[in-house]
Amino acid sequence: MPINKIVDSFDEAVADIEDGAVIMVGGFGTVVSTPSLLLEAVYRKGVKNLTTVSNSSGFGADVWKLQGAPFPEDMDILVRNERIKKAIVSAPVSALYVNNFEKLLRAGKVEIEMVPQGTLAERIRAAKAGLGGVYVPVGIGTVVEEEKEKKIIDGREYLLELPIKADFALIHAHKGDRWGNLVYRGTSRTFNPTMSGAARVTIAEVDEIVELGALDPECIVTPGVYVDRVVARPKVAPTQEGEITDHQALESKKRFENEIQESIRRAKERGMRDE
Amino acid sequence: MPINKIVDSFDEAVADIEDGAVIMVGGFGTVVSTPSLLLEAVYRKGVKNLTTVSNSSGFGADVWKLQGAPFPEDMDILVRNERIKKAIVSAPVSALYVNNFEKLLRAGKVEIEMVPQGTLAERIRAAKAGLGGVYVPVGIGTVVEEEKEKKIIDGREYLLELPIKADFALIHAHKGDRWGNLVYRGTSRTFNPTMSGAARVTIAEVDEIVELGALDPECIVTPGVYVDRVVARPKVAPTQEGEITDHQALESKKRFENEIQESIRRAKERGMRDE
Amino acid sequence: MSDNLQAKEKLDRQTVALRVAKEFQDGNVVNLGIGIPMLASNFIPAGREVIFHAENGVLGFGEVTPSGEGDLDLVNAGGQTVKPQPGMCFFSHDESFAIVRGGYLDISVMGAYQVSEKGDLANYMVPEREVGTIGGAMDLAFGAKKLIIAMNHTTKDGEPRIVRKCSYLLTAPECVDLIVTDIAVIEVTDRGLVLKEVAPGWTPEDVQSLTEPTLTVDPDCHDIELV
Amino acid sequence: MSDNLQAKEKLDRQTVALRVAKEFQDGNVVNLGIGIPMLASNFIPAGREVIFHAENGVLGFGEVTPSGEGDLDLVNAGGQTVKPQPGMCFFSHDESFAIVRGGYLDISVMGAYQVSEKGDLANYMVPEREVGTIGGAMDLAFGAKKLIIAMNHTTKDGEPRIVRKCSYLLTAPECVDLIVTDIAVIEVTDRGLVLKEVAPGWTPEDVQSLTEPTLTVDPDCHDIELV
Repeated sequence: MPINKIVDSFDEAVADIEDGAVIMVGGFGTVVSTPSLLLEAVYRKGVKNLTTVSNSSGFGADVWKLQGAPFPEDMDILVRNERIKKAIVSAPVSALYVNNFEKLLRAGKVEIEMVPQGTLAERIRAAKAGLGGVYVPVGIGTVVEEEKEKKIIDGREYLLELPIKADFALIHAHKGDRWGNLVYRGTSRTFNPTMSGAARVTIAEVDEIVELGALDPECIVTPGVYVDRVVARPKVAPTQEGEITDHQALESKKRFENEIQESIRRAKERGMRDE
Repeated sequence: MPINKIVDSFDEAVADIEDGAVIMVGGFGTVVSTPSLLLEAVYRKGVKNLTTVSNSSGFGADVWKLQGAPFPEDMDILVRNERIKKAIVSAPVSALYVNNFEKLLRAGKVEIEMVPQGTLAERIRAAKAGLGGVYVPVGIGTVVEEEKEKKIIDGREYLLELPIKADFALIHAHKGDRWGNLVYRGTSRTFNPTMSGAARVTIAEVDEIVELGALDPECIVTPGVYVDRVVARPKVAPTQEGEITDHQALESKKRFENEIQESIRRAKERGMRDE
Repeated sequence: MSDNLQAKEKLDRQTVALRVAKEFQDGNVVNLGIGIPMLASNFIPAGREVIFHAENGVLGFGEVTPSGEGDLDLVNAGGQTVKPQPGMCFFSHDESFAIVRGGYLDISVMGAYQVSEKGDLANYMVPEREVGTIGGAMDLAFGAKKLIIAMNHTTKDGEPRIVRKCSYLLTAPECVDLIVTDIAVIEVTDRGLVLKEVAPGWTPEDVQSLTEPTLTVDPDCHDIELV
Repeated sequence: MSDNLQAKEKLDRQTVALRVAKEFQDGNVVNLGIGIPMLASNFIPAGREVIFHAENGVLGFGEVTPSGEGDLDLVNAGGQTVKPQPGMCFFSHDESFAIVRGGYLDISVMGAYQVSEKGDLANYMVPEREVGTIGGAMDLAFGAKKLIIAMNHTTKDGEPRIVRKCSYLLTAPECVDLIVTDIAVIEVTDRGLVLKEVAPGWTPEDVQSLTEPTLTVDPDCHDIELV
C-alpha cells in the first residue's frame, strides 16, 4: 500500500495534540517562516498549558499583514490567548516595544527558559540525532551557565546542554510529497529543517503538495523519514474574518500601532541600543 | 577584489601539507566518493607520519578500475606506501580478504583508533560546529567504551565522544564555484560534506568548476565559507601509466585478484559471516 | 552434528533472504547489511512500499541494477549500483547516522558471528583474526527499532552460533529481536529465545541440538513460511 | 556632560555605519545586527567582495531592496528584504550557528548597552526592564573572529556606556575587539582600551571625559576616516 502522509485539514493534522503537550514551532520571528495555519488550528482546538519551543514569541498577525504575508499568524496567537505554560525560547521580547509575551511574563502567567539561539538549534538537533547532550562554549561567563554542568575540554570551558525533544514539531516548508520529503524557500528555512524529526510527531504545513518524484533528490532538505504528516495551505489566502476566529486578533492591529509608536518614543528617551 | 578559492593544480592544492599532519579524507569505501587526485598529490609530495581520519582504509586503485571509475586511487595509496602513522577509521579491514592496512597493522607499522561510523561522523561534525564533545549512546557495552567517560542522562547511559579536528580536509564534490560552494552527486556525498569545515584548511576536488551563480542557492550542500581551496579534475581520465607514479599500484591488480580469490576460499572454510 | 542432521537440507541464501523480506511492512524504513541481508531487497511483494536506507547517505532507492548497467554515483552501502526511484533523497554522513541513531529506522538486517540468548550481537571481530571492522554495525544495532540477524545457524564445523554468552567481542548488547537462519526463525524475548519456525524437514529438537541455549518452542511453531 | 561637549556635533547613524564598513576586508564573512550595524551593508566600496551571513540561514545575499519591492522569502535577520546575489546559499538554523560557533565568521557587528574595559559585552538585558532577549547575540559574540560594537558613546543622560565593569548582565565576557561610537573608535587590547580615532571637532580629552575607564591614546590617534 502506498505510503501517504498527506492529511486533508489543519484541524485533522493537530487533532491529537493535548493539553500539556510539548510543541516545537518552526520559524524565526522577523521572517515569514512560521506554520501559521497549524498554529491557528492548535488555537482552535483549545489546548492549554503547552510547553513551546521556538525562536521567538511572535509579533502578532497584524505586523505580518502589514508586510503582505497572506498567512499572518505566528507564535503570538498562542501567547495572547494564554495557552503557554512554559516557553523555551531564544528571543522572547522586543527591544522596541512591550510584546504580549512580556506582558504575560510580568504578570507571572508564563514560565520562561531563555536559550542562546545557536544552543537552541543544537539542543534540538541533539534530540533528533539521538545524542544525550552536547558541550557548548556559548554562555560561559553569563547567566546561561547557571545550574549547568561545566567541563574543561582541551583547555577550554564548556556547558553541558541537554537535548530538547518535543511531542509535536509544527513546521513550515515550501513543497512536500506523500513520503514527507520537504524543500523550503529562501530564508524561510530557519528552524524548520532543524526541528523536523526532533519530536515524536512532525507535522509539516506546506505551500504546495507535489507528486512523489517531483522534488529533485539532490535538493531535498528534509528526508521524509523525519516527517509524519503533510498538510497544504489553501492556494488563496482566506479572508481575515472567515479564518481567524480569535476576535482579539481583529482588534490588535490598532493596539499594535499605538504600542509600537509609544514604545519607540520611550526607547528613544532611554537611549535604547540599536540591536 | 573577487574572492577566488580556485587553485590550478593538485600539487599546488596540497603544497602546505607537511609530515605529521592530521588529514581527513572524504568518501566511504565501497562507493566512488574519494578525493583521488588529492590523495595522489599527497603521495607525490612524499609526506609521512600522517594521522588520517577516514571511513575506510581503501581497496586500492585496481578495484576501482575494474568498476570503471576513471580516477581510481583511494586511501590505499597512503596505506600501501606506509605514509600513515595513525588511522582514525571506522572500517579499516575487510571481512573478505586481508587488505594492505591489515598487513601494516599486523606488522605493527600503524596505530589505529577504530570508531563506530556514526560516532565518527558526529565527532567530525562536532569539530566543525565548535562543540567540546557530544554524548553518544552507541558503543555502550562494547570495547568502544574503554577509557571513555560515561554519563547517565535521563536514565540512559552515554559515552563522551570528543571532536576530531584536522589540519586538512581533502574532499570530493561534483561541482564547485570560486566562493567554495559545493554540490555533490548522488550517493557520493558520504563524509565529504561532513568533513568540509572540520579542518583548518578544507580542499575540495571537484568534477567541474562552474561560474559563481550557476549553482542553485536552494541546492548548495556545502556553503563556501567551509571551503578554502577548489581544484578541478581533468575532463578526461589520465592514462594510467602517466598519472599513477606509484609502481606498486601498477602491479597490485594481479596481486589483488589472487588475494581476493584466496581469501574468499579461506573465508568460506571458516564459515565467515555475511557482513 | 549427527549424520541424520547433516543429511537434512538447509535453506539457501536466497530463501533466507526471502524469509527476512517477509518482515518488512508497508512504509517501513529498512537498512540492509552486505551479504544475505542485501538479497532481501529482491523479495519485496508487489505493491508494498518499503524505503531502503543506506549509510552512504540515501533513502528510497530502487532495485539493484543488472551488472554493468548502473551509475557509480548511485549505489547502496555494499557498492552495488541501484536504480533511482521517485521519493529518493541524498544526504551527508552525519545526517545518515542522525537518522540511524535517532531511531528513524524501523528495521536493520545484518549478519552475525554469534548471537546470545539475551540478544547480544557479535559481528565485527573474530578473535583468531585479531582485527575487525566496526563500520556502521554498532550504530545500526543500537538505533534500529527492530534488529534482524540473518546468518547460518552453525559454523562450518557445526558449532552453534546462537550461544549462551558470546565469546567474540560484542557489537552491541541486548539488541537482536529476530534471528533468521538457514534452519529456523527465532525470536529474542524477555523470557529467552522462542523458536517460531523451522525449515521444511527440520524438527524443533533438530534445531535445539544445534543451539546452545534452551529454546522455548512456540505453541504455533511451524514450517518457515515463504509466501 | 559639559555645555562645551553638548555643543559638539556627534556622528549620525549613517556615518557610524560607514566607519564600521571600513573594517570589512575583501572576502570577509560578516554578520550585521539589527540597527546601525545593518546600515553598514550600504557602504561596501565598489569591487570589494564581502559575504554577509544572517542567522536565519543565508550567506552571500545582496543589498537591501527598495521598500515594497522585495521577496518575503529573501530577508536578512532584521526582516528587511534583500536582493539575491550570485554565490548566495541557504541552510538550516543548526548549520547557520555551526558556522557562527565554529569560527567561520570573520566579523560580527552589533549594538550594545555597555562595554567594559576588558571587552565584556552587555547588550541583551536592561535591569530596569527585567526581561531581555538573548537571541543570537551570545553565539555571535563568542564565535566571530572579530567583534565590532557600534553604539552611541553615552546614554541619553550622558552616562558612559564604556565602563570599568558592566552593571548590566553580560552577553559574553572579553569578546569585543573594536568599539565604533558617535564620537570615537576604540580598540580593546591586552593593555586596555586604546583610542584610535575621534570624531571631527572632538579631542581625546573630550572622549575620555565621557568614558569611565582610562583610555590609552594611540600615538597615531586622528580624526575618524570616512574615505
